[in-house]
Amino acid sequence: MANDDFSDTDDAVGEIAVSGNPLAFPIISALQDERLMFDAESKKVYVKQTDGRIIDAATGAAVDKLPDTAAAVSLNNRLRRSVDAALGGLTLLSPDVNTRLSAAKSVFKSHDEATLPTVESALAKETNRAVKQALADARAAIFLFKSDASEVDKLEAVATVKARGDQEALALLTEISGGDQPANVTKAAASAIVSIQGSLAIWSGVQNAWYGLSLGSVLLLAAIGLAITFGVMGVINMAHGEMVMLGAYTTFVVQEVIRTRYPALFDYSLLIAAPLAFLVAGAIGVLIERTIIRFLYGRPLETLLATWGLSLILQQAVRSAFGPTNREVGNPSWMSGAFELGQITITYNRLWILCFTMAVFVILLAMLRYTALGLEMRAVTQNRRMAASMGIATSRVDALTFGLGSGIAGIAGVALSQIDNVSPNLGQSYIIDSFMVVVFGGVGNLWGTLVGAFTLGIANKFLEPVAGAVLGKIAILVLIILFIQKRPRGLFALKGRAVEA
Amino acid sequence: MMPHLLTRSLDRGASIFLLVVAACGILIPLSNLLLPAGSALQVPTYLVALWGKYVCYAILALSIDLIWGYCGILSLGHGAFFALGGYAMGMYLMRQIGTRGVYGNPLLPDFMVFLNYAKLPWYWHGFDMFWFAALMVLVVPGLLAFGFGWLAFRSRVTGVYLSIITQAMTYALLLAFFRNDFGFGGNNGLTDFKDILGFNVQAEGTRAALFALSCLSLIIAFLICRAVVTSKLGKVLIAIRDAESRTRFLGYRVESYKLFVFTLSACMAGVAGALYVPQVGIINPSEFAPGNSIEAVIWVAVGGRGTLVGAALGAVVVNYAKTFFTSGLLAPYWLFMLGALFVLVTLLLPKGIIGTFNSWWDQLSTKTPNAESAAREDGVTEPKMAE
Amino acid sequence: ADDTIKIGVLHSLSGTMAISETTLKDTILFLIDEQNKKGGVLGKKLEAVVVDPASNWPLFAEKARELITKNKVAVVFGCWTSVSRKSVLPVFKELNSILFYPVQYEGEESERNVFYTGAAPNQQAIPAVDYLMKEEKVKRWVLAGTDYVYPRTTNKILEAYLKSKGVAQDDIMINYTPFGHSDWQTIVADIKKFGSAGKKTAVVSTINGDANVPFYKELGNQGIKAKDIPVVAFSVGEEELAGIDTKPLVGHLAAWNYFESIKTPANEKFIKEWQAYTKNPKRVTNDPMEAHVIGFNMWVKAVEKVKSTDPDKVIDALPGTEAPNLTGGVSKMLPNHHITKPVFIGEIKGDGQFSVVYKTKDLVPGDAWSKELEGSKDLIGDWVGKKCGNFNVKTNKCLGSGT
Amino acid sequence: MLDVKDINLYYGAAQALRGVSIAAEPGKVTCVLGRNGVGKTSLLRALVGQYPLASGSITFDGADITHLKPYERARKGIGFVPQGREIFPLLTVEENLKTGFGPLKRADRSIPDDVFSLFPVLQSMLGRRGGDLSGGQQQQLAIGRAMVMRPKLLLLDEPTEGIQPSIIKDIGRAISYLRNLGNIAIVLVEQYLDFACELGDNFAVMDRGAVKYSCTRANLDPAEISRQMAL
Amino acid sequence: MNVMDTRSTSSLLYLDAVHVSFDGFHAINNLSLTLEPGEMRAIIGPNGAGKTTMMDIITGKTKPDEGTVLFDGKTDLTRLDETRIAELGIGRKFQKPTVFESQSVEDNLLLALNVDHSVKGTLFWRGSRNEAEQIDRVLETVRLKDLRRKLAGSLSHGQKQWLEIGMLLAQDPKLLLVDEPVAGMTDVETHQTAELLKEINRDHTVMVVEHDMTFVRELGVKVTCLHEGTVLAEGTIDQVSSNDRVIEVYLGR
Ligand SMILES: Nc1ncnc2c1ncn2[C@@H]1O[C@H](COP(=O)(O)OP(=O)(O)OP(=O)(O)O)[C@@H](O)[C@H]1O
Ligand SMILES: Nc1ncnc2c1ncn2[C@@H]1O[C@H](COP(=O)(O)OP(=O)(O)OP(=O)(O)O)[C@@H](O)[C@H]1O
Ligand SMILES: CC(C)C[C@H](N)C(=O)O
Ligand SMILES: [Mg+2]
Ligand SMILES: [Mg+2]
Repeated sequence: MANDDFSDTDDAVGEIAVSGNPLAFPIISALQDERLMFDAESKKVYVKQTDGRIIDAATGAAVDKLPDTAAAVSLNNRLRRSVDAALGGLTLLSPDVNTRLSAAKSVFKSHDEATLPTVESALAKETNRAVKQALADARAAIFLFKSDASEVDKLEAVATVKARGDQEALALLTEISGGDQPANVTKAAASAIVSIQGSLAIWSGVQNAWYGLSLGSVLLLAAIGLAITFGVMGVINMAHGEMVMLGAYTTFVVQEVIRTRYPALFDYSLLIAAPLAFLVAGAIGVLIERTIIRFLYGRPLETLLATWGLSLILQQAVRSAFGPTNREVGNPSWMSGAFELGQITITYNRLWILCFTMAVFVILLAMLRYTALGLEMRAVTQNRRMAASMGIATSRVDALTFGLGSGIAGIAGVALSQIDNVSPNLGQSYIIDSFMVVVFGGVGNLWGTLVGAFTLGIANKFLEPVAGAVLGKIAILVLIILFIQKRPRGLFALKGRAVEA
Repeated sequence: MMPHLLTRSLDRGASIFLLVVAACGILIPLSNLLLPAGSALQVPTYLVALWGKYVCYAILALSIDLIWGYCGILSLGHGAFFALGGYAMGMYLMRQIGTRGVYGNPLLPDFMVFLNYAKLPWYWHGFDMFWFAALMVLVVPGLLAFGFGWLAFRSRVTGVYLSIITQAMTYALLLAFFRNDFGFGGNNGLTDFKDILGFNVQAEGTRAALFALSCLSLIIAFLICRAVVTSKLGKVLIAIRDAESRTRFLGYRVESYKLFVFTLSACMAGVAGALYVPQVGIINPSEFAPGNSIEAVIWVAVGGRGTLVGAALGAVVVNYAKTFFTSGLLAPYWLFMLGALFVLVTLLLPKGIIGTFNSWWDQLSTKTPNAESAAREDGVTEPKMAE
Repeated sequence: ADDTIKIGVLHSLSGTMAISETTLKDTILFLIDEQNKKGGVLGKKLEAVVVDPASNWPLFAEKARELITKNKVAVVFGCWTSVSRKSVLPVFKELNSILFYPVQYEGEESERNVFYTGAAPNQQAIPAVDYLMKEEKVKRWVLAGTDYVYPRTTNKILEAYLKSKGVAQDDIMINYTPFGHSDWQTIVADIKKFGSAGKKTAVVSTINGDANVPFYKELGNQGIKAKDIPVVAFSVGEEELAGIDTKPLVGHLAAWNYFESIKTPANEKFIKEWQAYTKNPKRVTNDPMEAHVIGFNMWVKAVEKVKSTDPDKVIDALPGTEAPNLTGGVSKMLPNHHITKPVFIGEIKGDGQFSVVYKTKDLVPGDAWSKELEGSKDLIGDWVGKKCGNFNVKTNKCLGSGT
Repeated sequence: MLDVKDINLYYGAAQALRGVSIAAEPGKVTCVLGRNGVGKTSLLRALVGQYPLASGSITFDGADITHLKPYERARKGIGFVPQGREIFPLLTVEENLKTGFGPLKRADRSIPDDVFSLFPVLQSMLGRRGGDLSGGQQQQLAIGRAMVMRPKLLLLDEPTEGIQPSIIKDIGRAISYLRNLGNIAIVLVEQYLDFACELGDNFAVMDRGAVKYSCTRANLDPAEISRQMAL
Repeated sequence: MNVMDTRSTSSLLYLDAVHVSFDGFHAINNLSLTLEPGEMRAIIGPNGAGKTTMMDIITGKTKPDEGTVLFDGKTDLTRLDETRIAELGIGRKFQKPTVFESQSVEDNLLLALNVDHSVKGTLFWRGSRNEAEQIDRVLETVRLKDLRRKLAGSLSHGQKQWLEIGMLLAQDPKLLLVDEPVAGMTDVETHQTAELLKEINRDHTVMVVEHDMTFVRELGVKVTCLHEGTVLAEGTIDQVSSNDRVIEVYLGR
């Protein structure tokens, strides 16, 4: 390990792992965490322990101080894999369930023959069901590749692996069916491959549907504020995207404060950011309405001009304040990672965004339907003059409505910061899609926006695997154009004389 | 064109406009070519190219004003027709390069060589002939507009729905043209032009001629628009804009009218694009970007919708502002300036520059009450009472 | 006649490209500042003329013309995307001025008026693939890119190269996405699937700009670890990483000719002065910046050599000019107007920096024309001997208009 | 209760009201008559505040409301049934009625039974969108909507327009019922002379933006009014 | 539908068993009605009886769920669009006056004139003396001569009513459908309108919807009372207005 050459280090790891030396585990795990130090002068290797103490790797003796010339042994991917494999063998007997589980999984992946004895002894002792299953899988994987394993063992292994039914199982089976195996095993493997492929095909349909829902929820979230400012109020709000962007930057600022002052709160950063983003974007929305939009009612196309101007100003303002580059917004732990549902991977951030979107939708719908403010909003936008004569304070309602639409856009920004860039251009990338969704669903109809977003999302995700992302997107646009010919007022068109001139 | 169409179309504003454009079209090239470089009165080549670009934008703006200002069709995808015209011209210019390309391939444009095209795609044939390319400049945008309009107007797609599908159209084209496989050079577009009709595109004389030609086209486009809007057809268009279904009950075939102006307007946009390409030297898919089309609509709004002269003026003013703000000390703030310009124009000059000027002029000169029209002037209708 | 020498800076400060180009504008301003402290060039101060072409390609051409004719700049440093370079190219040729282009690109160009200080495909893509083959034993390849010229060309080159190394068609998956693509679920899942076929798989990413952040976020969330399927990118650098939480991405790779983390005295000094200049101790540096540094220094040397800023003289003087790069070697301007560069492969670290895991032994000379492409394999650019950017060595002819 | 003094109103340069003065008292119906385009609607619009006055004053309930915003006037108790009905087209009949809740205290927010007993059709169409109703139904809805506000002053602009005879009678009954409550002042703009004569207490005939003839019930001469209107 | 039978009808307009419902609400129910050439017919009926909807069907604005509408004994209007129907010679005045608000009174009439309505025709149109005279005549008739240059949008409600009637006159159709022409008019004007309609009726067929019984009486023509989408009673004004059901649902006691 003395050399800073990856191949040498790699070999060293292998040797240490099989050496049975009690120091093997601390050394290798130190390597993994980049706590293994190498001093080029004395050609000595040290382990920085987690508690800060330093020991000499060769002897295990404690050392007072690292020589100045010592530097961490660097890792690359190949090394990381070897380390994992080595640790896998070494940690199969760890007292911690999760460590054992991941160890078993990494053995399954590496199917390193050398670990077989450990796997078997671990399997015998194991009580936890999940770990037991993982160990059995690992053992099966090893057998599959063990050239001297008996045919019976191998067939059994094929069956075990087939039962997993996932991509990795498929990969293992495909790999062995190429090699020279007893005829029976090859046959069993072939049939297992067919059956796994069949079930995976169904799962891929389910997966597309889920991706579609998730894309739909993002579209819906981006569009829903627009469904208010544009759909309800009739303002062609080109600055909508910038409201989304402001929400995302609010998240950034919140996280920045948390990171520097209250790191413990990081997991709550989104919960804090959401209401703040609503307030920030909402307040700016109210400001815009009071200073600009209110002079433009009844002239919807001029709102296009003014809000376009506004969007330029807001973008540049953010660029001046935060710089032109992306800002980092992290995922809280509950928004990171994924879990497996059958054969598909569901990422937590997408799942939460879906839930969040639905919650926003339901609240908004209820608000418009059942509250006095909701009624007043609709009355004002349908006939401002008459609404005033009914005693409705139209200017207040206008400001609130625009503020609400903008605020919701801000909330959308919080969610979108979890999956996309936080940059001054963020808004631009959603504005066209948002208009598409609102118009496709039918202007002025929240349900239309909902169904529109999910339809486009799902259609997109079913087209993408077939046509590729670019042609898929083009196809969606063409479909929208054709669809509007069939339904010139969108999916959920308002019909009847109430809407016609 | 029938003479009465022409004579009717010339009121004072129109005549002044035509005179100014004609004067520019003649004087600027002459000054550029004849006066010695560096003399105070000489217009530098740099400005000729710049103003040539503005003039092309002005033609595009006119074409938008024709359908939006007079017929209420808000196209947020007109840049597509402009770009298609530009591509048609670009294809001609590419073919003119001939063996002077970097790979010296007599038939294939450079990008096709390095992307391993075995032979020229069928849709590139014929573009080596100017007359064919010139025809395509009209036909391609015209056909697309005709097909698109035929579908949309027949199914009575109106208002924002129409606007958004025009946007979808240009967006789809944008994505398609980005692809290398589409055969138009992908993101890098068509560039490095050498000759047009045997003249070097970079030569000062060619530039001056192109500028004059652009002015001439602007004049012709303007005359066509004026002829259309001052004819009875113009009144029908306005009727359609204000109360489409009422027009139908009077026995007008609304979809034919819309189709006519839409196609006409697309052809004009195509011509604008075709003149634009040799002057700026590149055509690339970003011309299809929805933002470009929206911006073009904004020029019209700034200048004054439904005034024609205003549209052309708006295009020049906004683009000049852009040129001006993007260099020098103001450069870091130019988006603030441009944004503020748009906001202020909407608030202070609700009818645009020319529109406001016109009503101010009317009030001064006639003193007749020009009652605030309650008409919905927009393609987007606020929900209205049933009858 | 003037007592200053003007230098044009043609980088977008607004619009979609501002994200990358603003830094380059600052870099040039910084370099000019430093040079002026040393007394300028030829005894004259340098003066920057900054314009904003706003990510709008025709505007690039317009601004280039303005810089050259109106402001009379001696040289222009600018452009990021290839299309912007293509857009200004005729202007530079017509007005005979000089452009330094600092970004990696698809190659297939060698122009008299342009000096390419970024990487050609053979200085970035090919070494990266070599590394993955050797060090990671990659057998299966995903070539993922944004659907436009640079990725398509790079992938075409890579595909040809991989096949020449015996990789089967089935083991190459090519995938294109639109600009600004933000929903990567399907593609990441596909990559995962493609990668679980039992052979070691890697992704070569030519994904551009905005689309990268959502791509890496999705990779992280779907749990694709660098250990399993490494991703090597050609346009993700320190600046891009500053906008992402890099912890889930540790171990993914990038191929560049410069990394901020490379410890050389020159680099450390540069970083320190840069951070002081921008008054931001966290401001990162990246590869295109270094390209500008090299280009700028070469220009200064050339000007001082011929004692003039006259473009013709400078253009002739530049080939052969050497300038030290920040990572320890000395880059040299080649007759084809590209430069020699070291190639590094770096792994992403948790702090948003790269740790270098591989470095080419020598500097790699940039090829203007790719050897892997049928149409260009016989071409060379040589502005010294042959005075031609596209000289066919087989037919011994200068192609196109270059004769 | 309502006292309008010498008001002038312009549309751009055109004068629509010239020095109009008019008054209304609780328990009384003031009828405004006149041909098309003489300014009747303009007068009511001025009263509810939809157009600013050039000069003159409007006093209501002892307070000067000349410069109040439309919704402030409505909150003071001015109900308005406009010409052309101005129903909120996409709101249901019920929601249209509920828009009248604005000026009311929370406890009072209910639709008075009178509305449905007067216009049973509204009861049966509560869930239909206002814009889908027939012209006459909308007119009934517009009157009902104003009644929900429990106004102190009710302004009716040609409420019988497009209404079937039997309901005209009902509306007549409704107006006299409201008048007889004694605390509501009513201004009725009409062209339908018989109807106006039957209900009115005070009459004003307008011409070219000015009141050119007025009388009270006591000295009412329908023939004279009709002559004045025809001129 | 019995095609042979209907083809032989001599009536100008023949509605046969027409049915329309909106989201389950039956607005027109098995409605049948004939109008002879040259006839004038008054239609009355409660608010919401379906009078306007019937006109919507005839003019192509609403497509019936069932039934046919024959014009001139041969053309089935339910298959044609609004423009085609207008071209056949059916003109309409809407219940709520709809005019081209941003154009002058004069231009509104010009647009209504029954001349070439094709794109080419209007593009190359030049005014003729004949047309100018016709417009003058109409302006005279509807007494908007002084306002001819005014924008239609700035007219009062009643003036717009008159303008719409004027447009109908200018359109000069074979069949005029007039929806509530006298709403918002003074008694004198009502009388004048009745006279005008009678005059028009000399060489046009007219169908007029009104609630003003004095007016209907003055027209002195056959009256049809609709109720809930079907014909409730038909006959002279006296017959209809003495019908018990009509009194109950419409006239009131
Ligand atoms: N918005 C407007 N702009 C300009 N002029 C208008 C406007 N509204 C009405 N006028 C004009 O003002 C005058 C008075 O109109 P108003 O609507 O008050 O009449 P009216 O007495 O209510 O008539 P009607 O019985 O027809 O409803 C009319 O000549 C009309 O043309
Ligand atoms: N699009 C629609 N959706 C729902 N109901 C409708 C629609 N259109 C019309 N109706 C209903 O159909 C019925 C007939 O309406 P129509 O307008 O024809 O009545 P009308 O006889 O003209 O009445 P009026 O005399 O009041 O004008 C009404 O009850 C109306 O509410
Ligand atoms: C890969 C990119 C960062 C730059 C590249 N030259 C382009 O074509 O746009
Ligand atoms: Mg009125
Ligand atoms: Mg009706």
